Amino acid sequence: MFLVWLLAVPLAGAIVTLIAPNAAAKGIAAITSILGLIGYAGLLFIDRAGVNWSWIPAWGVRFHLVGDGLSLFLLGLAAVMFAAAIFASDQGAGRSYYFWMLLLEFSVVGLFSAVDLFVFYVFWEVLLIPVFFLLTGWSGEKGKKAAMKWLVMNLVGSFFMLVGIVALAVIHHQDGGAFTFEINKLSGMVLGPAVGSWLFFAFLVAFAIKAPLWPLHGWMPDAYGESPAPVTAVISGVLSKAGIYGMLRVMIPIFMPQFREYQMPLLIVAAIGLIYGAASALRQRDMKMVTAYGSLSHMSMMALGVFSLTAVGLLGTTFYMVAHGLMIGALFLVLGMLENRTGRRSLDDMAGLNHSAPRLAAYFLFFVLGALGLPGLPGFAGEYMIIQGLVTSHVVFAVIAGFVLVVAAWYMLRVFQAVMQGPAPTTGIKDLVAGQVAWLVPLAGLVILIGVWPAGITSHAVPSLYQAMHFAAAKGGVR
Amino acid sequence: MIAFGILAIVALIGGIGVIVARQPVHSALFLIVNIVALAIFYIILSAEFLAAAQVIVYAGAIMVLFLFVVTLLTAGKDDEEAGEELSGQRITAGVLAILAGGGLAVVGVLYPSQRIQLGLPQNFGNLRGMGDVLWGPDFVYLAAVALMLLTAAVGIMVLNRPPRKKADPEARLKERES
Amino acid sequence: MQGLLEILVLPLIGAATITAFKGLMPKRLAGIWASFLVGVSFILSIVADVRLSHLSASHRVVTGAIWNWVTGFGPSIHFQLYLDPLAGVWLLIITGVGALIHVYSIGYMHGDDGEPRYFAYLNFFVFSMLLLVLAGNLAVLLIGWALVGLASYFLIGFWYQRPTAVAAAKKAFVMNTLGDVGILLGLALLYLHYHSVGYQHLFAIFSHATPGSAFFEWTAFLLYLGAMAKSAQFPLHMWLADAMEGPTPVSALIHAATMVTAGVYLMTRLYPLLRIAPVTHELVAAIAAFTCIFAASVAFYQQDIKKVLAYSTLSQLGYMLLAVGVGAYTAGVFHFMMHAFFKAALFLAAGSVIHALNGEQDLSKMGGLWRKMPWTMAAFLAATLAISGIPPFSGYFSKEAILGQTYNSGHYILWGIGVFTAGMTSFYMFRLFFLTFFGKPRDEKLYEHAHEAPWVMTVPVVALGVLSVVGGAIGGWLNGWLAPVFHQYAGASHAALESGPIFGTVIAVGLAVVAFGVAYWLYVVRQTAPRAGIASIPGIWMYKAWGMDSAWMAVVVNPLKQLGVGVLAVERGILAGVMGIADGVQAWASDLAPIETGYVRRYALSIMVGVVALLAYYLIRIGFIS
Amino acid sequence: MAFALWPEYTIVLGIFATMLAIMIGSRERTIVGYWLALAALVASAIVTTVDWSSRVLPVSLFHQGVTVDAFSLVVDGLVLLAAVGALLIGWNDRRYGTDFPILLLVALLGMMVLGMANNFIVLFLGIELLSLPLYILAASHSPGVSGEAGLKYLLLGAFSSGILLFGLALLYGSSGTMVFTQLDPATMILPLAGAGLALTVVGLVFKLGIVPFHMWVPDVYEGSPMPVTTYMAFGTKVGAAAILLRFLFFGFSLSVDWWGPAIGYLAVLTMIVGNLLALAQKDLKRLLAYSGIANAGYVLVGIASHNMSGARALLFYLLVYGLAILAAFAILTFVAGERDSVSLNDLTGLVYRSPWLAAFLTIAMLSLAGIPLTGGFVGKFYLLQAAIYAGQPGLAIGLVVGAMVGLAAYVRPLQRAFAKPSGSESIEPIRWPIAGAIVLIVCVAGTIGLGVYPGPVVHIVNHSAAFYWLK
Amino acid sequence: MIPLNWIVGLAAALFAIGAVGVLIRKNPLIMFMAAEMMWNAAALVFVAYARSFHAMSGQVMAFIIIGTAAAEVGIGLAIIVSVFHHRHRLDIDEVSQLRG
Repeated sequence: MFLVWLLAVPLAGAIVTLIAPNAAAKGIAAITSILGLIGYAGLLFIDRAGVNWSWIPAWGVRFHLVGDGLSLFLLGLAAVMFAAAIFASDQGAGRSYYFWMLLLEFSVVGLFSAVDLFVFYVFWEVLLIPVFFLLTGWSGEKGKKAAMKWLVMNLVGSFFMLVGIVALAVIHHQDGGAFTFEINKLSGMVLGPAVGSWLFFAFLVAFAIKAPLWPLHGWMPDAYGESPAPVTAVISGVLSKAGIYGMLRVMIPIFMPQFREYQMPLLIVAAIGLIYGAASALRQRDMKMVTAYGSLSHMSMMALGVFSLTAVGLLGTTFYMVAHGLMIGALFLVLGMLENRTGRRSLDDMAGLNHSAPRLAAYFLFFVLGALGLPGLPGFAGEYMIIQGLVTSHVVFAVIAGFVLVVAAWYMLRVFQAVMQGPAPTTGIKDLVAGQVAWLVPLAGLVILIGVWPAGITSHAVPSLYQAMHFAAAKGGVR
Repeated sequence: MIAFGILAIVALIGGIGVIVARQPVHSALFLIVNIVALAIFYIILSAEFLAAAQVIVYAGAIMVLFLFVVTLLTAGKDDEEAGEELSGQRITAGVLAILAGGGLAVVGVLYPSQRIQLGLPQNFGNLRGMGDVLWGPDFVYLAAVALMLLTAAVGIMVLNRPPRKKADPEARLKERES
Repeated sequence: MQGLLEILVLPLIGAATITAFKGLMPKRLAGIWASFLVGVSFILSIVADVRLSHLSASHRVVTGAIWNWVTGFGPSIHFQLYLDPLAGVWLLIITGVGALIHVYSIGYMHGDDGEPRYFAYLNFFVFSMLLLVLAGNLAVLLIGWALVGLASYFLIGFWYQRPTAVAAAKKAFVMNTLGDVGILLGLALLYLHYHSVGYQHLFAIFSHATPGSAFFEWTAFLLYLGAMAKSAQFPLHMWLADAMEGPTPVSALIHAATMVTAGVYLMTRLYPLLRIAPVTHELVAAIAAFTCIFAASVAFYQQDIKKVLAYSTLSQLGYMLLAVGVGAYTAGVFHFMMHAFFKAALFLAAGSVIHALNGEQDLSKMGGLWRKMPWTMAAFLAATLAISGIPPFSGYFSKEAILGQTYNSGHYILWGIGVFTAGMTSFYMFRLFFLTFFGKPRDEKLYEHAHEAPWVMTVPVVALGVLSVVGGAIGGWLNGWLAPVFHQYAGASHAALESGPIFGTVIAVGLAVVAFGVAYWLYVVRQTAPRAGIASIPGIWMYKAWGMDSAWMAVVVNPLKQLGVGVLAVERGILAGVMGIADGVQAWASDLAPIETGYVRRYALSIMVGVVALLAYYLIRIGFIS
Repeated sequence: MAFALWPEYTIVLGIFATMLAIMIGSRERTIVGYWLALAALVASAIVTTVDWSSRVLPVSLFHQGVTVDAFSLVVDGLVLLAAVGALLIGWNDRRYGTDFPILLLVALLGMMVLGMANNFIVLFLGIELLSLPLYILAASHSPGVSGEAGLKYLLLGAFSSGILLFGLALLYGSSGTMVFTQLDPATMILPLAGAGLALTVVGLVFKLGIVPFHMWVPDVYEGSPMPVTTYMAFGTKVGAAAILLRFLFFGFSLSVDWWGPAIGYLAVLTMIVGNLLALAQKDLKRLLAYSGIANAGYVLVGIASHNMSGARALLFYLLVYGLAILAAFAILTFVAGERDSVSLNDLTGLVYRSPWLAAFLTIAMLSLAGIPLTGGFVGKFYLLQAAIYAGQPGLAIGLVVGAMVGLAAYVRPLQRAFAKPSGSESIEPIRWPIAGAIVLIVCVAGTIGLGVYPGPVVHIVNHSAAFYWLK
Repeated sequence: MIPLNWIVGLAAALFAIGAVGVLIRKNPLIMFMAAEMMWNAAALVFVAYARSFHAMSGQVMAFIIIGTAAAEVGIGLAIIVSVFHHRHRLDIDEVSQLRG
C-alpha cells in the first residue's frame, strides 16, 4: 500500500497547495515531499506490494502498479529528486509552481510503476502538462517557445505510441486473447514482420524523444536552458529516464525480434549521439548547456546499454538511470545556485569562485566527478556494466563508449575549472547556507552509497529484468 | 412527350431567367413561371393536390412575400448589381454545376427507377388521398411543418424587434480590423 | 583480514575528518594528524607484511571479500582485498615514504591558506593508492586507479588560482582517464570470457593458457594502456612534466615515488597475462626503452629544477617497465623501491631549495647553495649518485639488475639504449646538482635569504638520502620475498634478480663516471650558464620535449575541438529544423486561414467542389464511371 | 409503446408552455420562459433516463418513421445536455431576447428527431427543425455580425438542404422506399443510389461541419451570440452525427465499401485542416469553431470505421467533446462579460484575475486536445481503438496527426492565460454568474470524471450502440 | 406515357441552374430564390418517383418540402430584411466582415 501512498501524497499535496495561501505553498510542498520520502522508505523496507484494480472493465484496463526491481529505485530517484528540487526552489515561486511540481511528481510516480500500457500512457502524457506550465510560467518569452517545443515534440512521439498501444491491444484481441493492456500479457504475442516494425518504431520514437536521444533532442537545449534550476533538475534527472525506462519496461518484452533486427542501426545512431553530445559539450560556452549536452551523451550511453541486448547491458542501464538521475539532477541544482548567485551562465564570465565559495565548489566538483563517471561513484558502475554489455555484443561500440568517457572527463572538468578555478574575481559570491547544505549532504551521501554498493540496487533489479527478459528470451532473447 | 418538351422548356426558361435577370423583380417573376410549370408537371404526375399547393403556397404566398421584400429593399437603392469581383467564381461555378447537374441528369435519365405497371391506386395524389395520409399515419409530419411555421412566426418577431441595447459589435469589428 | 582494512581506512578517516573539521582545528594540527595516521598505517603495514611472511611460501596470500560490489547477471564482482608479497612491497613504500613526505609537508606547507585541504588530499591519495595495491580484483584496482588520478588532479591543481596549474591538472586527469578506459575495457573482456575479474581466478586460468592468442594480446594491451597512462609512457607522458605545478612534496610522493609506479605494479601483477601475450610483452619493453632515452634527452636542457626531476622520473619509469618488459619483474620492483627512495629524496631536497629561495624553481637563479644548505646538499648528492648508478649507491644495484637481465634475455638493442641512458642520466643529474649547489650564486638576492630548511623538513630528506645510499642492500632479501609471487602461476623463469655480463657493468658505470666528469668540467670548472646551448637546434627540440605537446594538440586535441565546432553547426541545423517545422506549420496555418474569405459565395463554391468530388467518387466506386 | 416518445412530447409541451408564458407575460416576467424551458428540459431528461433504463428492445413508430432505441435515447440525453448548458450560459443575458428558450426548444426537438429518424421525411424534418430556429438565433443579436452570421448560415443552409433533398430524392428513386432499414443495396439501381448517397452525405456532413463543407462554421460561430454558439457547437454536431451514423449504419451497412473510404478521407482531411486552421486563430470563438470542425472529423472517424466500437466511441466522444466545449464557452462568456467575443489577448494573465477560471480553462482545453485524465483522451482512445479494429491505420494516423497540430492551438490560450499581464490588460476580477458557474463546474467535473473513471459511461455507450449486425 | 426519367433529367438541370444561381448572383434575394429552385427540383423528383412507385410517400415528402420552404422563406426574408435594411446595396459580398 506504500505505493499508493507514494502516488497519492503528491496529488493530495498538489490540491492542498492550490487552495493554500501563496506563502504556505513551499512549506506544504516540502512536507508533501518528505511524506513521499517516508512512503518510499515504507515501500523499500516494509511492503512492496503494488495494486491491481480494475479501472475500465470494458477495455480490460487495470490500474496495475508495481514496485518491482525495475521501478523501485526509479521511484526512489523520483522521491529524492523531487524533494531536493522542492527544497531548492525559490521561496517566492508561488503556489501554482508547487502545484505543478507536485503534480509532476504524481505523474512520474505513476509512470514508473505502471505495468498496464493504458495506465502507463496516461501518466506518460500527463507529465507533459506540468512541465509545460513550469517552463511557460517561470521564464520569459524564450521559455514559452521552449515549453511549446517540449510539448509538441514529446507529443509527436507519444501520439504515435498511443496508436501503437491500441494496435497492440487490438491485435492481441484479434489473435484470440482477451482485450487487455497488461504488458505481461501483451508480451506473449508474436507480431508479423511489417506490423511489428511499425509498432516498434512508434514506441521507439516516443521513448527516444523523451530521453532525449540524438537526433530527436531538439526540445532539450531550450528546455534545460530556460527552465528554473529545480525544474531542469527534475527533467534531466527524472523525466528523461522515462524514455529509457519505457524501452526496458515495454519494448524489451514485446519487441525483441525487432530489436534484434535493427540492432546495428540503433547502436550506430546511439553511438553517434554519444559522440555528438560529448563533442557538443566540449564547445558549449554556457555551463548549463555543457551539462545538458553531456547529459545527452549519457542518455545515449544508456541507450547503448539497452541496444546491446545483453543482460548485463540492460542491468547496467537500469542502474545507470538511477545513478545518473541523482548526479545530473544534483548538478543542475548546483548550477542553479551558481546562476542565482552570479546571474551568469557563460563560462567566459566566471572564474575563481572557489575562493569565496569553497563548499559550493566542493559539492559542484563532487557531482561533476560523478557525472564524468569516476570509479567509486555510481556513474562508473553503470558505465562499466553497459560497456560490459557492449563488449559482449559489439566490442567496437564499447571502444567508442570508452573513448567518450575520456571526452566526458574533459568537458566536465572544463566547466568546473572555468567556473571555480583560476584567478579569484574581486567580488565573491555567497557560499552555501545551512538550508542548502541540509539537502546537499543527503544527496551526496546517497550518491556515495550507491557508488560503493551498486549491488544494493542491481541485486533487486535482476529478478524483474529476468521477468522482462523471460518474454524476450522466447523471441530470440538477450544474451 | 411534346407536352413534356414544351413544359420542360418553359421550366428551364423560368429557371435560367431567375439567375440571369438583372432586376430581382424579374427574377421573382421568372421563378413564378418556373413554379407554375412545375405545378403542371405535378398534375401530369397525378399529384393534383400538390399542384394546387404549389401554386397556392409558392406562387401565391412565398412569391408575394419575395416581391414584397424586393420592393422594400430595393426602394431608393442602387439596384444595379456590380460585376463579378471574386476571381474565377463564375467559370468555376459553371463548370462545377455542369459537372454535377450533367452527371445527375445522365444518371437520372439513363437509370430510370423500377416502374410499377399496375394502374394507379384510388385517390392517388388527389385531395382525399393526400388527406388520408396527412391526417392519418403521417399526421406527425404535418404537425412538424406546423411547428416550423410557428417557429418562423416567432423568428420574424425576434428578428424585427427594435434593438434594446445599442449594438456594440460594429465597434468591436472595427477594433479587430485595425 | 589481518588488518588490511585498517591500513586502508586510516588515511581515509584522516581525509574525512580533516575535510569535515578543517574550520575547527588549528591549521598545524591537520598535518600532524594526517602524518600520524599514515604513520600508523605504515606500522600496520609492517605488521601485515611480517604476518604475511609467516605463511607458507605457497600460500603467501591474504585475501577476502568485504561486500558485493556489483551483483547481477553472472558471478558477482566483490569488493575484495588482496595482500601478497608484491603488494606488500608497495604497501611499505606507500605508507613509509608517504609518512616521511607527510612529515616533510608539515614544514613545507606551513603558512599556506589551504594547509588542511592539502593534507586531506594527501591522505586521500594515500588511501586511494593503498586501495589500488590492495585490490583483489581488477575492478577494485580500477577504482583505486582512478581515485589516485583524482587525488593527483586535486594536488596538481592545488593552487587553483594559477591557470597553469589548473590546466595541468585537467591534462593529467584526462590523460589518465584514457588509461582508466583501457583497464575498463580490458577487465570487461576478461569478465566476458572468464566471468571473473579476481586475480586468483584469472591467473589460475592464465597459467594453463596457450600463449599468443589475439584475445590475450588485446586484453593485455588494453590493460597496458592503463599502465602507460599512469606511468607516463610515451606518448602519454606529457602530463607528468606539467604535473610539477603541484606542491613539491606532491611531486615527490605522487609523481615520483608511488602513483606513477602504479603501471609497474599493474604490469608486474599481471605477469601471468603478459607471459601469454608475447607481443604486448615486447611492446612494453620497447616503449619503455624509448621512453627511457627520450625523457633523458629532454632532461638535458631543462631550466626548471622540478622539470629535470620530472623527466628523470619518466626516464626511470622507463627502466622499471623495461624490466617488466623483459621479464625481470623483481628487478623492476627493486628499481621501483630504490627510485622511491632517491627520487623522493631528490624532490624533497629540491623542495627545500625552492622553499629556501621563496618558490624560485629556475636553475639560472640558483648556484652555490651548498654553503647555505649542507644537509640538503648532502641528501641531494647521495640521491644523485644513486640515480646515476654509481656503485655502491642503491641505484647501481637495481639498474644493474635491469640492464643485466635485458642483456641476458637477448634484447641487445634495448640494453644498449639502457646503458647509454645511464650515462645520460648521470650527466643531467650532475648538471642539476652542480647548477644548484655549486658555482657562484647567480642571484645574490635570493642567495642571501636562503637558509637551511627547518628540521621537520630536513629529517625526512636526510632519512631518504640515507636510504638512497644503503637501500641497495635489500636486493637479496627482495629476491626471496618476491619469489613466491613469481612462482605461483606458471613460474616466471627470469623474474629473480640476475647480474649481466661484467663488461656491461663496466660500460654502464664507466659512462656514468665519464658523464659525471663532463658535467663537472662544464658546470663547475667552466661555469657554463644553465641556458647555454639551448638556442641550438637540438637544444630547442630537446627543451621543447621534441614537440610532443604540439603534436598532441595537432593530432588529438584540435581535431576533437574541431569536431565540437562541426557538431555545433549540425546542432544549430537540427534546432533550426525543429523550429523550422513548427514555424512552418504555423505559417502554413496562417497562409491557409485566408481561404476563409468571408464571401458566402466562395463558401458555397467550396461546398459545390465537395459535391462534385464526392459524386465522382461514389459513381466511380459504384462502377458507373470506370 | 407510446411512452417511447415522451422525451419529445415533453419538449413539445415545453415549447407551447414557454410560448404561452412569454405571450402573456410582461417584460419583467420573461424569466418565466427560461424557468419553464428548464423545467421541460429537466423533465425530458428524467423521462429519457427512465426510458433508457427500462428499455430493452428498440421500437419503431410511425410506420418505421422513427426508431426509438438506446442509441436515440443517448442522443436525446446529449442534446438535452447541450440545451441545458446553452440555456444556463445565456440565463443572465437577456440581450438575446425572451424568445431564446422557445427557439432553443424547437431546435432541441429537431436534434432529438435526428437521433431517432428512420426515414427520409423524418430526416429532413429533423434537419429543418434543427436549422430554422438556429438561423433565427444566429441573426438575433444585431443586423451586424450577428445578422451576417445568420444570413450566411441561412443561405448555405438552404443551399445544402437543396443538395440533401435532391440526394434523398435520388435514393428514393433508386430503392423505392424512404425507410433506412429497407434500403437494400442488392436491389437498388446503383448509379442512382451512388449519386443520391453522395448528395445526401454532403447535406448531412454540411451540418456537421466537415471540410470542405465547413466554411460557414467559423463565421457563424463568431458572429452568433455566445449561448447560441455554444448550442450550435455541441447540439448541432450531436444531431448531425447521430443522423449520419443512423443513415449510413442502418441504410448502407451492407455496402460499406461504397461510402466508408470516402468518409474516412473526409475525416482525415477535416481533422488536419480543422486543427491547422485553429492554429492561426486569434479570436477564441473562432478557435473553438475550428476545434469544433476538427472534432467533427474525429466523430467522423467513428462512422468511417463502421464497427460497433466506432458507434460507441462516437457517442462517448460527443459527450466528452460537449462537456469540454460547454466548459470552454462558459468561461468565454464569463471573460467576455458585456462583450460578445474574446480574443487571445483578453486572456492574458487570466490566472491572476481568476485562478480557478484559468484552471478550468486548462482542463477544458486539455480535454479538447486529448490529454489523459480528461475525458477527451478517453474519447480519442476509444476512437483510435475503433479505427484500428476496423483495420484502418490511416484513420488512426490522421487522428493523431490532427491531435498533434491541434494541441499547439489549444495550448496557446493557456500560455496566454498563465502569462504575466503586461499591464495593458484588464485586471478586474471576473464575475461568475451563478447559472453559468453551475454549467462550468458540472462540465469540468464531468470532464475530469470521464478521464479518471470512464467505466460507467463506457458501459452506457456500449449498451446503447449495440447494433447486432456490426462487428 | 410520361417519361419519368426525362423529368428527373429536367429536375437535375433545374438543380444545377439553381446551384449556379446561388454561386454567381450577388443579390441575396436572388440567391435565395435559386436555392428555392433547388428545393423545387428535388420535390419534382420525389413526385416523379412517387408516380413511378405508385406510392404516396414521395408526395408527402414534396408537400413537406413546400411547407418547410414556406417557413424557411419567412425566416430567410426576415433575416435578409434585417441585414440589408440599412445597407445601400443588395450585395451579398458586402456582408463579409467575418472571415479568416
